[in-house]
Amino acid sequence: MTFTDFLQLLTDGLVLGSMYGLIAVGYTMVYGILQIINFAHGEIFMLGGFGALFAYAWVPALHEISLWAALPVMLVVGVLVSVTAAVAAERFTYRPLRNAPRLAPLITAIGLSLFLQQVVFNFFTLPGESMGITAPVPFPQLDGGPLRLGGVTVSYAAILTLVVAAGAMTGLTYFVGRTRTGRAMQATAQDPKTARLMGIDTDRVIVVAFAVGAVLAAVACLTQGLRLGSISYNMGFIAGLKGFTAAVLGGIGNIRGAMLGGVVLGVAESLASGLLPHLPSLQMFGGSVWKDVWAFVILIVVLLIRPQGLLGERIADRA
Amino acid sequence: GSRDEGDDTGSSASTGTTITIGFDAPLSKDLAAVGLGMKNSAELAVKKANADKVVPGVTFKLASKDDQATPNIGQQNAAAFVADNSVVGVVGAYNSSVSAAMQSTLHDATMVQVSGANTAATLTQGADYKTAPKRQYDNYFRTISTDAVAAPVMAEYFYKDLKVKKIATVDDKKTYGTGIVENFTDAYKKLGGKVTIHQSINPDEADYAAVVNSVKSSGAQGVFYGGEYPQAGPLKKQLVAAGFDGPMGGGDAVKDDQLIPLAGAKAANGVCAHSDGAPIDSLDSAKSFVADYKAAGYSEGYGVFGAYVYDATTALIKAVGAAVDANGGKAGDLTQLRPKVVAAMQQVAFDGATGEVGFDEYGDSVNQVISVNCVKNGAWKNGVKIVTVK
Amino acid sequence: MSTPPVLEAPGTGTSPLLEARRVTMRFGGLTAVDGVDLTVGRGQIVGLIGPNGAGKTTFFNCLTGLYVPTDGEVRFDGAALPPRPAKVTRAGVARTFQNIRLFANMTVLENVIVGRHTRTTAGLLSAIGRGPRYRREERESHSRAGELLEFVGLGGQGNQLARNLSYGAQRRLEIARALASEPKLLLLDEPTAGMNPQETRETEELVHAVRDQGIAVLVIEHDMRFIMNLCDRVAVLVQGSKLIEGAPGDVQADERVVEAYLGAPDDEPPPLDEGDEAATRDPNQERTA
Amino acid sequence: MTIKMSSRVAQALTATGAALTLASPFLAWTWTAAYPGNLTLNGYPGGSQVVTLVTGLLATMFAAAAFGVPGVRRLAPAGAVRALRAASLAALTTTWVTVAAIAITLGGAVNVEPGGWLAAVAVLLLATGAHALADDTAESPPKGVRLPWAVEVALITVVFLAAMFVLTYGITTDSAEDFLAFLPAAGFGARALSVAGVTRRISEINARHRVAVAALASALVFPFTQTGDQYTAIADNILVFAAVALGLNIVVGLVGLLDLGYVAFLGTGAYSAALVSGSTFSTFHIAPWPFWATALLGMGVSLLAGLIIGAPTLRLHGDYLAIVTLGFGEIFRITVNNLDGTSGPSLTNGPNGINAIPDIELFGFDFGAPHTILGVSFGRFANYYLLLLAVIAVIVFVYARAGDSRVGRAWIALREDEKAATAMGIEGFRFKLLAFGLGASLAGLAGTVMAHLQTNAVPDNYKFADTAPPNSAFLLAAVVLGGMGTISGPLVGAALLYLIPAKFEFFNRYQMMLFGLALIVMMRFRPEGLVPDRKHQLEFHDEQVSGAEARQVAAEATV
Amino acid sequence: MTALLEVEDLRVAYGKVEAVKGISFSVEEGQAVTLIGTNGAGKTTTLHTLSGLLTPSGGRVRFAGQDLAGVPAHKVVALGLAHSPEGRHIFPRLTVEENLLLGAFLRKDADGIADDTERAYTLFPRLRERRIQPAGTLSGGEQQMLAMARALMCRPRLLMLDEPSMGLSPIMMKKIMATVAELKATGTTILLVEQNARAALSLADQAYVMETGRVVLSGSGERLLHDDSVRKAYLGEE
Ligand SMILES: Nc1ncnc2c1ncn2[C@@H]1O[C@H](COP(=O)(O)OP(=O)(O)OP(=O)(O)O)[C@@H](O)[C@H]1O
Ligand SMILES: Nc1ncnc2c1ncn2[C@@H]1O[C@H](COP(=O)(O)OP(=O)(O)OP(=O)(O)O)[C@@H](O)[C@H]1O
Ligand SMILES: [Mg+2]
Ligand SMILES: [Mg+2]
Repeated sequence: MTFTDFLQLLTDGLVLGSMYGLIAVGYTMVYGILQIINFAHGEIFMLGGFGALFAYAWVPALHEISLWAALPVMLVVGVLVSVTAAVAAERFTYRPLRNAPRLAPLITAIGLSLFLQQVVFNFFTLPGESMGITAPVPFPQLDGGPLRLGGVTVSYAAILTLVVAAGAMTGLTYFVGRTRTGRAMQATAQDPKTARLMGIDTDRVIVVAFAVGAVLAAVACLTQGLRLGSISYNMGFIAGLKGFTAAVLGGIGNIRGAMLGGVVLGVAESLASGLLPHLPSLQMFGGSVWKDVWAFVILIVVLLIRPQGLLGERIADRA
Repeated sequence: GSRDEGDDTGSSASTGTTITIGFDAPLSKDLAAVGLGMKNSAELAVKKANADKVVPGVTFKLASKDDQATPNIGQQNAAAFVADNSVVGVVGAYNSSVSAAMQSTLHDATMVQVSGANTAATLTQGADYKTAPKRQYDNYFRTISTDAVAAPVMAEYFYKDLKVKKIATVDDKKTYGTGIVENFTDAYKKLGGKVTIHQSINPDEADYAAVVNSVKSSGAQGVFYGGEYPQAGPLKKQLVAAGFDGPMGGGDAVKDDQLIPLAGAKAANGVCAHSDGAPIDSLDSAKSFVADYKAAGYSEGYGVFGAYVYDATTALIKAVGAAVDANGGKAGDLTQLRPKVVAAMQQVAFDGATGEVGFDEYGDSVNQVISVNCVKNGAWKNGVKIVTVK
Repeated sequence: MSTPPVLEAPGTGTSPLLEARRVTMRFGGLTAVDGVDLTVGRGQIVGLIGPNGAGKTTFFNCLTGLYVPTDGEVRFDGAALPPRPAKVTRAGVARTFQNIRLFANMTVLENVIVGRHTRTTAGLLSAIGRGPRYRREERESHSRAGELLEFVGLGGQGNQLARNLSYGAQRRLEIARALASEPKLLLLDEPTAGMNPQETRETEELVHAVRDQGIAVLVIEHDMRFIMNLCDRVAVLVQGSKLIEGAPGDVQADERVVEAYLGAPDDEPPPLDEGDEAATRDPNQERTA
Repeated sequence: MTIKMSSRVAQALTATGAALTLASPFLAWTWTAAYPGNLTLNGYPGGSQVVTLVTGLLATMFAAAAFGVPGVRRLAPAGAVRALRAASLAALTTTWVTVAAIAITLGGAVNVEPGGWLAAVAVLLLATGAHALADDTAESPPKGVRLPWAVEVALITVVFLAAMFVLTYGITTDSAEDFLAFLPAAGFGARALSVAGVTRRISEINARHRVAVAALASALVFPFTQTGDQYTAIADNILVFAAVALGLNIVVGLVGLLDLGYVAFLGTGAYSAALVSGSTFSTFHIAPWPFWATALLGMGVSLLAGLIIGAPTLRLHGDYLAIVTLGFGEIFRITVNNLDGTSGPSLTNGPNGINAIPDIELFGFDFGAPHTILGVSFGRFANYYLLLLAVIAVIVFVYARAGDSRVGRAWIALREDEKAATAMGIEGFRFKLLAFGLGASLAGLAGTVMAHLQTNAVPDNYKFADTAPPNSAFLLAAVVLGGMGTISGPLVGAALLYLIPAKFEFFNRYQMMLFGLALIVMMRFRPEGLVPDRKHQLEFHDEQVSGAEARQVAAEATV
Repeated sequence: MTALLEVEDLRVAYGKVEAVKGISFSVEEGQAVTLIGTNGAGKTTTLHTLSGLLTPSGGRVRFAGQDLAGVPAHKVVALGLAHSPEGRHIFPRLTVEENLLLGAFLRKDADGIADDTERAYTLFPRLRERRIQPAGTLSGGEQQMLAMARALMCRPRLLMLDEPSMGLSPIMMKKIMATVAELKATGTTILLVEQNARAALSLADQAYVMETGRVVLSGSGERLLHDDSVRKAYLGEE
C-alpha cells in the first residue's frame, strides 16, 4: 500500500461521504422538526435519479447535445419528482399522524419506502421496453476520462459530487442560520404550537423541510448515477440507511453535523475496506464485506463518547 | 340448486387424468424477471408435452408458487405441494438456499424435486463434496451443472487461452458467487495461476470503488467475478473507468444481454462467462425452444436459466410418463405414483434444449458440455470455446 | 390517620438529618448555587424561598443526585450521600417535582407501588416463579400503598389512570408516591403550585401530618402564607447564595428579603394576601389542545 | 359519519337490510363454479357467502341491541349503534368485494346472479340505516356482572374458539378473492366488538380467571382441523414470528426502547442450535445435542449477545438507541455471512448457511416423523406446531408475570418518565439491561426451534428490512400494528403481517407494492394498533386527552 | 364604533366534552379586559380558540371587522391579534435573544425590533444576563419573564395574556402587573386572563367572570372588585 493508494482511498471516501451527507441532511431536517425517522427518504433519493433518467430517456433531443448540457434538464425533472413525492408523502401519510404514537409514523415510513420502491419497480419504463424494471438501469455517462491528480484518479462526476455537496452545505447553513424561514424551522422543531402563535405557518415549514431534503437527495442520486453508471430501484435502502447513520453520527437535527457525519462515515468505510487488509492483525476483518461493520462500530464508539453525536447539542433537561 | 355445476368447462373429464407439476421460484421483487422467465419456460414445456401427447391419457398442469427467494417460504410452498394430491413433482427452486429448505419436506413425501438453476454442489453431494461426496436426497435432481464442473473450465480458459497468470477474484458473498469463486480458485491455482487478491462486494450497493482500487493495485491481469450480471456490469464499468483493462470472467449468471448496457458497450468487452451445453444456437433442440418461446409471446425473456428449467420440466414429464407406463398405463392414485416418478426420474435420458439431459448417481446433470462465451465489440459471442468435461 | 409518636424532638438538635455543606453548582460560567450550607433536623419543616432563578430547584437537584454538585458535600443521617438518584432514595430522601412528573399511564395505585421500589426486592426470577415470599411482598406493597392513598386523601381512586386525576390530586399523588419509599426526609418543590386557596389549605394539613409521622420536610414555595404557617425555619436563597436563615417571622421582616423577594410592603396589593395567590399558580399549567 | 334521516326510517332500513343480508347467502351469487368457493348453490352458503352471513349475524345482533330488544342489549354494554355501524361496514365491504370480484374475475357484471345483486343492495341498506341511527354510546359503560365461574370459563373458551376459527379461516383461504373479502370483515368485525365494549368485557373476565389455558386449548384445536401439512407449515411460521414479536414487545412495548435490530437475537438462537445440531454443514462435527440443551444454549448465547449489545448502548437516549441497535443487527448479519473461513474465521459457513439440520428429538419423540394422536395423523409441521405453542406459552407466561410485578412496573415507569423513575430509586440502566436480556433470550429460544423447523440457518433471514418475515422492520410493525404493550397485539399483528403478503401472491409483481400500501393505510386508520393497550389508547388520541394529562404533557415539554 | 374583538355565543368542545358553552363578550379598542374564573372554567380554551389553535364548535368571532372562522393561527397573528400562552412555552433550545426575535417574527422593521429588544432587557435585567443561554435552562420564573417579554415583541393591536404572573416571586408578580398597565397606557388593547383576580380587576376596564364554560358575571373591573360574590370566591376574602 503506497501513499498514493492511501490518498486514493481518502478521495473515494470523501466523495462517498459527501453523498451520504447530502442524504443525511434530509433525515436530519425532518427528524429535527417532526421527530420522525423518515425511512422513505432513501426512496425519495432513488426517485430523483429515476426522474432524471426518465427525462433523459424520453426526450430524444437530449441525446443530441452533450450530457453536460442535458444535465440541467435532468436535474430539474429529478428534483421535481423527488420533491413531489416527498411533499405528497408528508401531506398524505405523515400529516394525518401528527398526533399518533411515536412509532406509527415509523411503520408508515417502512410501508412508504416499500411502496415507492415497488412503484418504480413496476412502472418505470424505458423507451422500447416493456413496463417495469428489475436489475439496475444504465445511466448516461459524462464524456472524458477520469482526471489523474498525482496518481489519484477522480472522475468528473466525483468532482461534481464534491462541488455540489460543498455548495449545498454553504447554502443550507446560511438558510437555516440566517433566514427567517430557517429560524421558523428551529422554532417549529421545538414547539410547533407556540411557533404558530408567533405567526409561523408550521405546515409550510414542515413542507419546506421535506422539500429541501428531497432536493438534496435528488441531486445526490443524480451524481451517483453519473459516477457509477447505473441506478436501481432498490438503491434507496442502503443509501437511506447510510444517510440515517450519518445523520445520527453528526448529531441528529444538526445540519452541519449531517454533512460531517456523512464524510466521516464515507472515509471510514473507504479506509476500512482499503486499508485494513494491509494491517497484519486485522487483515481478516478488512475489505468491503466488513466495511459496514466498521461504519457501525465507529458510530457506536462516537455515541459512547458523545451521546449527542459529533456536532449535536445536549438537550437541556431539567427536573 | 338452479343452474349449478357449469358444464361448459368440464369437457376434459373424458380425456383422462390431470397431473399437476409444482413450480417454485421467486416471482416478485428483484428476481421476478428471472423467476418469471423460468416459469414461462416450464409452462412452455408443459404445453408442448400436452400438445405432443407425451403421456397418453394425461394432461399436465403447472401450479406455480412464489418463494420470494426466502427459504422458509420455499419450505411452505413445498408443504403445500405435498398436501396437494394432484402434484407429482416440483420444478425449482432458483436459489440454492431455498432448495435446501425444500429438500427434506419433499423427500419425506418422496416427491421429485428438479432444479434448473441450483449450482451449489452441496445440494447433491453434501457438505464434504470435495473430499467425500455423498448423495443427500434421492429425490433431488438438477439439469444445470454444478460450480465444481463449470468453474474449472473458466479457470483453464483464463489461464491457458487468455494467458492471464495473475488474477483477482471478487464475489458477492452470496451462495452462488462464493461457490463459483471457490471452485474457480481451486482449479486456477492447480493450473499454476496466482490469485493476487480476493475481495467481496455488497450486491446491494453500487459503489465498488474500494474493490476496484484493491484489484487495480494488486497487479492482477484479470478479474474473476462470482455473482450475477446486475453487479457484474457496473463492476466492469468501474474497473475500466479506473483504468483497469484486463478481462473479467464469470459464471452463467453473468451471461445476460443486459450486462452490456450496464457495463457500457465499450467497457463490456472482455467479459467472459460460461453456459452449460453447446451454444444454444448450435443445437436443434435449443433452436426450437427459442422459437417456441418467442412464439408464445411472453413479456419476460427466458433469461439464463429458461432452457435448463425447460429441460427440467420435460425430464419430470418424461419420468411421469415412464412411471405411468410401469403402472400399466394408468396414473392411479397420484400420491402412490410419486415414489415411482422418483425412481423413473433417475433413468430419464433425452436431448434437451441444453443438450444431453440425464442424471448421475448424485442427481446431477450428466451434461458435461460447457461453453465459454465472451463479449466482443459490444455483443455476446457464444461458444468461443466449447469443452466436454471428461 | 395514625399519628405515631415523634421520634425525636424537632429543632436544630445535635444530630441533624440532612447536612449540606458548601454545595456549589456551576453551569459553564454560571454559578447557580454558590456554597450553600443547610441543615435539616429530624422532624423539622424547613422552608426554602427566594427570587426566581435563585437556585432553589437546582439545589434540590444537587441533593437528590440528579445533578452532581461542582463542589460541596451532602451528608444524610450521618453518612455522605452519593450523587446517584437511586441511592439517595434508598438512603431515605424522597422528592416531588416542580412540574408534576407522574407515570401518567399507570394507575394511581401503581404509581405509589413504584414508589416502594427501593423497599422491595423481588427480581425477575421470583416474579416469574411467584413463590410465597414474592406474594407476601406484593401483598404488603399493595396494602401499604392503599394506606398511603388513604393518608393523602385519594382513597378509592387507586384504579384510575394517574393522568385522569385533577390537578390538586396529582400533586397529592406525587406526595404519596414519595412517601412510599419510606423516607426520613421529604423534599417538596412548590407543592401548592396550581392549587386554589382551598386546596392549598389541605396541602398544608397534609404536610403537617407527614411531619407528625416523624418525617422531616424541606419545602420550596412562593406562597408566603403557606411558608409562614408551616415552617420551623426558613432559608432564603438569592443569586445562588444563602442570604439569611431563621424563624419565619424574622425572615419576613428582613429588609433584604423584602427588597429582593417580597417587594415593598407598602405596595398595593399587600403581599400576604394576593402575592401568594398569584405565585402559587403552576407555571406549566396549560392544556395542549 | 352519520346520515340524517328520521329514526323510524333508519330503523326500518336497518331491519330490512339485516334481514335481506341474512337471506342473501342462501341464494346463488354466480352461475359458475369457476369462482372460488362455489357460490352457485341456492339454499346453502359457500365461500365468501359465509363471511357475509357471519357479519350479517353480527350486525343483526347489534341491531337488536340498538333497538333495545331485551336481553340482547347486554351484548353491547358500551353502546350498540357504533358497533352496528362497524358490523354493517364489515358486511358491506366483504359483500361488495365478493360481488366486485365475481364481476372482475369472471369478466363482467353479467356473471353476478340476482342473489349477488340482492346481497349488494341489502348490505347497502343495512349500512345506510345503521349510520342514520342516533349514537347511543354510553358515557361510562356499566360494570359487568359476574357470572358463575363455569359460565365465564365456558364463555371465554367459546370466544377463543371463535377467534381461532376466524384466524383459521384466514390462514386456509386459498384464493386471493376470499382473503380480500375476509380481511375487511375481520377488521370491521373486531372493531364492532371493541366499540360495543365486548372486547373489554371479555378481557375483564379473562383477567379474572387467567384462562390462558383456554386460549392455548383453542389453539391446540388447529392441527386437528387440518388434513395436510400445507397450512400448518404457514401456521408454524406465524408462530415463530409471533413468538419473536412478543419478545420484542417487552423491549418496545413495556420499556419503550426502540430496538431495530431485534431479529439478530432470533438469529443467534438459530445459529447456536444449528451449530450443535449435528448437521454435516456445521463446523462442529459433534453428535446432536438434545433439544433441551440446545434450547438452553440458544437462550444463553442470545442473552449474552443482548447483554453485550445492551451494556454500552442502553445509556443512549431514544432514537440514538434505535440506530445503534439497527447497526448491531446489521453487524450480526454481516458477521455470520462472513465467518466462512475466507473473509473471517470459519464458523457459520458464510452465505451458504448451515443446512440439513436434523429434526428435533425430544424425550424420544421424533418431530420429523408423523404421529397419530386421537386418531388424527400429525405430520412434521403439526409436531412443530405443538412445540411452538409450548414456546409461545412460555413467552406469554413470562411476559404476563414479569409485566405485572415489581420489575414490570419499574419498566413501565422508565418508559413513562425516566427521570421520575430514577428518583423513585429505579436503577434505569440495570432494568433496561434486564429487559433487553430477557427479550433477547426469548427470541433466542424461538430461534432454536426455527432452525430445526426450517432445517437451515442462513444469514438472509436476519435483515433489517425485507419483504418477508421475519426481519426487524416486520417485527416492529407486528408489534406496533398489533398493539404495543399487550399480549394479543403482537400475536394478531404477526398473523396479519405474515398472511397479507402470503395471500397477495396472486398479485404477482404488484404484491409488495400493495403490501406497502396496506401498511400505510393500516397505520393511518389504526395508529394505536389493532389491540391497543387501554392506557395507550388514551395517549394516542389527542382529543380524548383529559385536562390533567394535557398539563402533564405541557410540563414535559418545558421541563 | 364597533369593538375590536367581538365574541358571540362561542362554543368549544374537546371531543365530546364541551369546555366553553356559548360565551359572548367584546373588547373595545384601547381597553383592558380581563377574564377571571375558577380552575378549568374554560378561559385558556377561549384564548386558544381566539388565536386559532382550536376550532370552535359554534359561534362567531370577529376581530377588527373580520370573521376569524377558518383563519389559521399564523394568519390571526398577522392580523394583529397576539397570544402569550399559558405555561411558559419558550423555545428551549434557542437562546433568550433568539426567543425574543421570534416574538417579532412577522415584523420587518429591524430598528424597531432592536429598540424593543432593548426595552425588554430593561424591563427584565435578568434576561439580559442570560441573553445567550438556551432558554430551556432558565429557571421557571425566568422562563415566565421571557414569555412575557417575547409577547411584547410583536406590537400587536390586541394582546392576549394567559396568566402572565404564574410561578413568579411576589416582587416579580408586581412588576408584571405594572408592565401590563403601562402597555395599556401606550394604547395596546389587552385581554388578560389571571388568577390574581385583585390585580387583574384593578387594572381592567371591563371584566368577565367565567364558571364551567359560561360567563356568569360581567361588569367594569371596579364594580366586580367590590362585588360580594367575587370577593368571596376569587379574592379569598371571608
Ligand atoms: N442545566 C442548566 N444549565 C444552565 N443553567 C442552568 C441550568 N439549570 C439551572 N440553570 C440556571 O440556574 C439558575 C437557578 O435555577 P433554578 O431552577 O434552580 O431556580 P429556582 O430558584 O428554582 O427558580 P424558580 O423559583 O423560578 O423556579 C437559573 O438562573 C438558571 O438559568
Ligand atoms: N386538551 C384537552 N382535552 C380535554 N379536555 C380539556 C383539554 N384542555 C382543557 N380541557 C378541559 O376543558 C375545561 C376548561 O379548561 P381551560 O384550560 O380552558 O380552563 P381555565 O379556565 O384556563 O383553567 P385554569 O385556571 O386551570 O387555567 C376543563 O374542564 C379542562 O379539563
Ligand atoms: Mg424552581
Ligand atoms: Mg388556564
